[in-house]
Amino acid sequence: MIREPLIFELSDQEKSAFLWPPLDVPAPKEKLAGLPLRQEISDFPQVSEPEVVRHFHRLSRTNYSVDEGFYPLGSCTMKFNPKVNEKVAALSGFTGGHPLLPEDLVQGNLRVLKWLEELLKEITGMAAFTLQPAAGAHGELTGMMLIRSYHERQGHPRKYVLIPDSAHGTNPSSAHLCGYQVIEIKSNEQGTVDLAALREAMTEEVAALMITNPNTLGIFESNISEIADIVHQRGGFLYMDGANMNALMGRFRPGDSGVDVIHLNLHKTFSTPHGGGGPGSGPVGVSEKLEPFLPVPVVVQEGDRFRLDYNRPYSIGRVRSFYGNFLVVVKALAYILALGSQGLKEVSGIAVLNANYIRRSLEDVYYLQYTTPTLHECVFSDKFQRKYGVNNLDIAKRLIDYGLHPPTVSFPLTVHGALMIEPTETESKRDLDMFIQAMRKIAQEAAQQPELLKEAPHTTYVRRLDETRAARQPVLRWRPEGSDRE
Amino acid sequence: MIREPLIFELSDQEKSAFLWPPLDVPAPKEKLAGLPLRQEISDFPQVSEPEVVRHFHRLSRTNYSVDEGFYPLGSCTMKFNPKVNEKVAALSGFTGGHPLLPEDLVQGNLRVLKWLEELLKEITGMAAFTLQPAAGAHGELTGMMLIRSYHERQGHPRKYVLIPDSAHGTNPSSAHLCGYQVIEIKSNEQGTVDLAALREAMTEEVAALMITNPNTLGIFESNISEIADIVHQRGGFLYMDGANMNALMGRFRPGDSGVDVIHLNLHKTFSTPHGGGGPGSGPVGVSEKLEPFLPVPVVVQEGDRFRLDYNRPYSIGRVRSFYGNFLVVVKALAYILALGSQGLKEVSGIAVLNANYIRRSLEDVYYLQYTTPTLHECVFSDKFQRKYGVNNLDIAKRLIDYGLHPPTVSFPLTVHGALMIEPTETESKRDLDMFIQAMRKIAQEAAQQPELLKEAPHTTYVRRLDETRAARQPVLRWRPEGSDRE
Amino acid sequence: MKYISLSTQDIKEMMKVIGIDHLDDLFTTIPEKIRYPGALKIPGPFSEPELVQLFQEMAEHQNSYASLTSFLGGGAYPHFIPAVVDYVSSRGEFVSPYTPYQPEVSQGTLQAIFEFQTLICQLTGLDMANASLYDGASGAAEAVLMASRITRRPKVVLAASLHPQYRQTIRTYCRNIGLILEEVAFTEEGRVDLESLDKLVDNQTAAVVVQSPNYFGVVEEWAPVFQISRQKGALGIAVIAEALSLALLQPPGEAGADIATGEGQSFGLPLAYGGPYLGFMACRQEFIRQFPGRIAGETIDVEGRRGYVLTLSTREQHIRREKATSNICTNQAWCALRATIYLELLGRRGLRELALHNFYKANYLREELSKIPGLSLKFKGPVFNEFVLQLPVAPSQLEPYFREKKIIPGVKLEEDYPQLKNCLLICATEVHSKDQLDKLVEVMAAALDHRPKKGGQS
Amino acid sequence: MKYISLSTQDIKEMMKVIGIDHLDDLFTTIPEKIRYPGALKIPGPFSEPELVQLFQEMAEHQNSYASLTSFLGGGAYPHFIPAVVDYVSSRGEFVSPYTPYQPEVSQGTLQAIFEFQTLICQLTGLDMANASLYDGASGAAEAVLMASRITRRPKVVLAASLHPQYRQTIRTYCRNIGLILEEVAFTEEGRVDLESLDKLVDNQTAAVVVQSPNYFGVVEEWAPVFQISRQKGALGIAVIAEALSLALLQPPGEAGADIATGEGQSFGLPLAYGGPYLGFMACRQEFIRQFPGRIAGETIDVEGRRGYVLTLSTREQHIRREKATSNICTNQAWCALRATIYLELLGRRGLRELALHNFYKANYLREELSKIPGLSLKFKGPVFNEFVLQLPVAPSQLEPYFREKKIIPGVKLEEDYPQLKNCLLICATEVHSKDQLDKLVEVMAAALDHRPKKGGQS
Ligand SMILES: Cc1ncc(COP(=O)(O)O)c(C=O)c1O
Ligand SMILES: Cc1ncc(COP(=O)(O)O)c(C=O)c1O
Repeated sequence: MIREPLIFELSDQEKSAFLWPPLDVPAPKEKLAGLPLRQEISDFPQVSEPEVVRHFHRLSRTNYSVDEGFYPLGSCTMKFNPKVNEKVAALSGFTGGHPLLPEDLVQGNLRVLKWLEELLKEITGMAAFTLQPAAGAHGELTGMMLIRSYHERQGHPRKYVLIPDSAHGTNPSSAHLCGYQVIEIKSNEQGTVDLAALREAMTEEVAALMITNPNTLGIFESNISEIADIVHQRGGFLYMDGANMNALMGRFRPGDSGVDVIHLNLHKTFSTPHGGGGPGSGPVGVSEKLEPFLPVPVVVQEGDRFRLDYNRPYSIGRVRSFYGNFLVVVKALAYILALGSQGLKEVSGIAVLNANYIRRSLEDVYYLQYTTPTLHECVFSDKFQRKYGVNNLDIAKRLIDYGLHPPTVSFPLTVHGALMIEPTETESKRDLDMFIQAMRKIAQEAAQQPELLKEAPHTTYVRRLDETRAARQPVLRWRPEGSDRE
Repeated sequence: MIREPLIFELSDQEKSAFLWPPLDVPAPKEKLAGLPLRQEISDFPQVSEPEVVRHFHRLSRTNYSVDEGFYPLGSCTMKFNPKVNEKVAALSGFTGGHPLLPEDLVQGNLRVLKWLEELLKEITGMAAFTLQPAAGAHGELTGMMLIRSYHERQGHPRKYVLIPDSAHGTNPSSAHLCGYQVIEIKSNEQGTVDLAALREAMTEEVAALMITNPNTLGIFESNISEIADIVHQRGGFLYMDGANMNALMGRFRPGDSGVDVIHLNLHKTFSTPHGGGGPGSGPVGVSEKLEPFLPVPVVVQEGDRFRLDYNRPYSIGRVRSFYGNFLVVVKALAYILALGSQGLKEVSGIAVLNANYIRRSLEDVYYLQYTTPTLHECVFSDKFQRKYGVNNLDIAKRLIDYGLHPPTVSFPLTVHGALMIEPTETESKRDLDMFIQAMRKIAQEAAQQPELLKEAPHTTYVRRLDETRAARQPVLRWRPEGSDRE
Repeated sequence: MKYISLSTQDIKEMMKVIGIDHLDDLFTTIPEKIRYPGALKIPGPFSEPELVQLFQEMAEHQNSYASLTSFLGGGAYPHFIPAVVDYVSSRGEFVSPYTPYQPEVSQGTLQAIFEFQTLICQLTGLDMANASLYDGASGAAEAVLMASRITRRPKVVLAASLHPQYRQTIRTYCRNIGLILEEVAFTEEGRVDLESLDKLVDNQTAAVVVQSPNYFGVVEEWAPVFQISRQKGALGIAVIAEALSLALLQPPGEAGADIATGEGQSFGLPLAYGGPYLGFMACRQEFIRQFPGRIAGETIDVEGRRGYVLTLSTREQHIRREKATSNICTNQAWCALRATIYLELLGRRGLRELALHNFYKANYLREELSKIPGLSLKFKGPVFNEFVLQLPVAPSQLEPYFREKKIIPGVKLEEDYPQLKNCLLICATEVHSKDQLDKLVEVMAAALDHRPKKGGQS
Repeated sequence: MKYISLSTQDIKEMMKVIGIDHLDDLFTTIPEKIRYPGALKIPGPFSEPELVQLFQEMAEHQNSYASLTSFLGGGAYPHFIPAVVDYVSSRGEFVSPYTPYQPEVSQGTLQAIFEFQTLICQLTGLDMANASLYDGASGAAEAVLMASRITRRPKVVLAASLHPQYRQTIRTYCRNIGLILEEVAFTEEGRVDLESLDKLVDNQTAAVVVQSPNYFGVVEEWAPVFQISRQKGALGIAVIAEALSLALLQPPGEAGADIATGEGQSFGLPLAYGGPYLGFMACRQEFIRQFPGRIAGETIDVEGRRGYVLTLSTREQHIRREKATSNICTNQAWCALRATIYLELLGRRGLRELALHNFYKANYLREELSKIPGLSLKFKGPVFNEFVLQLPVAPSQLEPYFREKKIIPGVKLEEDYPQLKNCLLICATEVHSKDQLDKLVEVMAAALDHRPKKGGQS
């Protein structure tokens, strides 16, 4: 395979990939006089169009993607991204509109926003939604701000937020960013929230409990109603991380069970593509109590007209510019409408079926720390394999040699050496079986040829990379050879 | 790498990848009564949308392409395809128009057609063009038909067409399809048309001489004017295969040197993509004498209006439906306008420079049968390597292991074991050098480890394929297992 | 120049390697007196923003038709194109390679062709198919040439209801090799007149060429046609201009056709003002050596793994030269890829359903129009998705009125068939909503009412 | 359902393996009383043709604006997007992977991020950059939080000429952690009032946040601003809402900024009614441990080949949890990819030329408008591609007239700045032809003429 250099290494100042039309207005140099100018940017790339296209074409081919195959990254819900969604989001009516256009010219855009809000309300049972957060973590922060604002209005913002130990890292981080101290709640043996521990921790200084449901072990928090009661009794709020909503659509509505705030990840549950790390969209749904605090602007429907409402005295304010990742919203709306009510329920059904099929097919060869029934994902660990000196990362890397993407290995922290597998509903039995076979084969290899795993992957564009070196001697940008730094 | 099955092997009759809206008109079954109906097509595929997308995604990744890299397939002019051309050809105004729309509604389309005709006239010096032929060979056939019609009008279609032995296979085939017998003209030691042989063969029974210029050795037929004279003196026509026009743009106009008919390959010289084997477009340019014979319809400009003229009594008739591969024409027009006069000349200059750079850089390790200066391509042979039991195909396959596409090895027939290399103008020096280095390395390998070449390629999705078996026991379609045939 | 990847420095170094001082030195083999001295009169260079604007203007110039409802068919059919087709087919790996001469790095293209061939066999009910031909018209011509090679007979009988452009193309192709073309008329029903056909076909006849649904949208009975051809030792060539019909109607192979060929535009290709489209062809196994066009075949690699190659190339121009079965080289591979994606996406059920929708839409429209006093159905034969309506006046008289109502009602047939005076060929597919069909009916009625009082308004 | 790849048979087999009879059996951990009993009230399923039509209708509903000429800027800028950007970025390999947690199968994304980081460093003149943030506004807020972490001081000074939405976002982010925000006014020139700034900043100040070109389009002198911050031990945060300006103006790093952050939408992202856009951030090397967001770094693989990984993750939420430098996880990677393609395509010269075109177009328009009697330039400071025009009346009064002429003349400033009565923020970029600029001038003059006689017509 040809090794693709950095674009800077292909650059030659006399090439060019793009031509602008001649300037059609006068351009007297002296006009520039008053400005603090820079020189042309030295070492900025300068290549031809064929070189740019080939550069990215070749780079792209070193990526694994959902379009290529199975991507069971737990918690990330890497489902197939329907292509019609890309098509409708590329309509010039959607891509071309300036965000400050007068409202009468953007009724279609506003309708898209409002419509998705309404559908998310129906799916979750929440009273209101904001679509502004740009990702799940942004939604968490927004949600925590709503809670804090509410408490503040009551006279005291409170001090703590309770978070189970198995939570995604963004939860504690978001709570902290919102000025709260985090109290970790240990999970019980079933892998769920320990009610006793919760009761004990839940004081009037606690602003909220943030739970993920199904949690990061894939387990449904069956005591959700009791949990809500406990939290509510002390005047706290129940925040649900809804990143795993894919397991629940059409089967459980958080808003009906006492959840006060939820964020959803459109780039997980609602199939908008991840783009190698965004853009996402993290809508936040709230109960009536919290609605007055939603960020501005809020889309308001009056008859068949829509407008943006800024006159919201209790609002936490803005959490970003304009109105959210609009084109992501367009895709999610197209997805939901393509499925309809039945389709959404089928999604959760098949997503959970696929996960349980994998769980059942691997539980004899990989250790299952929690035997509680799980929904959309299952979390094994490397416990059986550790005796051969093999860990979850080795297993993950070896999967790559089988042409498959590894599961999540970095969390939940409650499972040492976790292998967190989320197949999603879009996979075929053939692909599931391919994964199962590979995992079983790897379990054998771990016993018989552990070095095969430890040295994996063998077939990729680069082999195992030295992450420690990257962190210890950070090289975070290219510099021309012979330049004085780095 | 995961091996992708045939779609039929993924099929399951209960899956589905596409949904139609409900039918909105009455659908009484009895209406079908009068029709000879079929059953639903048995064994026709039935899969999900994710499966279709992944199927083709995975298949695509087993292809090498110009977007990926160097593709020096001689005679095929595999240059980079500018992306803006795809964009303009995808404008709904161009893709959406039915070919039988009234002329007043398709003025823009007609303008595109007429404009490209005019530009091709300017580039070649011909008097008129038709854009109808769908590919080069179709253009050849059309061109020969024009010649034949002319001769017929003179009372006698004549019997023979002269074609040099180095010609592309389509030339004799097209002449034959047009009812002519082919007389092969041997090349001289310089690799060009032997004037004496030509004089001898050129009788009043010869309808035309078909030459390629620069010919398939990359050599310019310097005696083109003399050749034209010889042919014209006997009342014959000079047909030039213009597939190699990339070498000549802005430097030589065939129409100025006695060429009577020429076809161009828009999918070579004018950068429209090859699509894995078409669609192409093979416009035919003619001298004034032949203009009345052009296929119908002809686009006519009257003031600033355009219309389609069918009233052409001498016309050979239609050579296909409608007006040619219109969207290909759009792309070629965009290409020419993006370059302008200077740009086109630069294209031929750099294309020839690149070819000569390769020629010079390899002539010590690969045998050059003809030492005549060449233009846009150079033809080596495997003569030096044959002593190691290695042939041109082995060299070609070994190049694949270096991440490069092989050159043409199937012709010209005048060079035994030919390696016909055409780099085109869009390649970077880096890519050229990579190719040169690989070729030099392979020359070494041929001497030292010939089996490396004979077993190549080693790194591909499939390795060397058994072409003999494919031809001897033809399997040309899938059939369900256990079916009675094949 | 932005499509060139050499810097001035590169060029200098390379010229040094070659031993020249100037690019022009590379062109000394072009005698000076014929070297082009000046600069071509070609506008540009256009920058990308200018280019986009210019083409947008040209594309919009006719974009008036975007706001019109058209019922044009006649060999090019408006169909919905699923997003997946554009998405997948636009991948550089499919768009930018050459014909798969090096199979080891072209399996994607080759396997797709193999699947395409299989789909075409399944659709036509025949044994083998090729990788594509230019279009339906030239495909029909190739089929005729093939039949003449096989039978070595001099005559070919064409149905008069074969698409006029196909007949013209066959004529152009055949003239030079001395094939004699005859036409067989159609009945009142709009079908091939079997009696005349039986008389026309004799032991000098190489082939009988019949289209179904024919140019008038009427579905032919193929079986009796091919029975006649077979009896006389001629080949039966089935032409299908609306490939979608194959999902509903008896496949030609089953009805006795020896060769089936046609236009695949309906399978995921835009109307695109007539091209690029997709010629397809299938035939019985026994004709394998005379079959034109590229063919992919299955084989194995040195490790025994399944793979695909272009095969049977001894039929082809690059091996056989003037003795080739066809001169075709570049064909319509990418269009065939799109058809493959389209067909595999729709699948067995989706394709069938679509065909039924087309059938019911067109037949609904036909029935509703025929209720309007003064209008009549020209042919009584059953139709698929288009049909011929006879008006009491020349359609061109009503044209201004239709235009005002933003409708293009159909193809006027009189130019090609003088006997079909005042006739319109009207097509309806899944892209037409019932509302649009009803509007055509309404406007048609109004147009007729309108006419006596003073023709269309402008 | 078309996005699900299991057949009924598959489902049966799988249920058997699991040991259940019905899909619902998988959900028994949801207590029955809270299991959702009914069917959600969600319309659909919409077939693809219906979906496309529906969205086309919604997209066109506002498409009236396609025919308008807009001079809106104010944080979102109309720029030409080269075809290569769409083409390359839409490849499934870029669109459909997750964050590159497994670097061995994500080198494409990672190397692109590494190049993006380099480009941002080159543009800003700073040492290190991250892989992206949500947008310019939240990026500015992240920068403020970062400064507060570094300095542990409680106050932040914002320029009043910082984009109002950015100030509001900073406010929202800061409120909960007790940071005190102060604003520094602008001068007659439209620039930060340095004297007031000098007074406001003290040893309790964590950061000074200044945008250039600022919200009024006026190019700030960054150097004296950051001199003040530095003297007081505060960090200097440069905000750039129009990233293109970085190609022409002194890079903030050179002018002494500690952190630069902004909005990269101008680099190949469509206006898209406000998102997705592209937050970027760069800083001095010394702040590496407090830097928020994903970062790609170079390393080697076991064979010593160069490769890229996400690095310095000990700053991040998934390792540090509540002690992370930010909660960001999913960012705007694909938008950063588009910016990378865009910048590499335009290159050094193309980007500079584009910046100059923007500068000259806006300044031409500014000059021409200022010649109209009754109009005046609100600020005398030099501008990049937008500027503030003061009208003799409220712009809303002229709006109907402008609308009739198909023009959206700019952003009304009075809502956000009551002191800027009758002021319009007008933007011109390369997408505006001279004809369009001249037309605005003409219509503006006419609108004013028009007004006394009776306001705009409707
Ligand atoms: C359970 C859970 N919560 C929150 C997040 C954060 O979402 P985002 O990455 O969109 O910020 C994720 C995503 O990884 C998640 O899996
Ligand atoms: C010299 C020459 N002539 C003719 C042709 C035939 O062109 P096409 O493949 O478009 O039919 C080719 C293409 O391979 C060629 O190289």
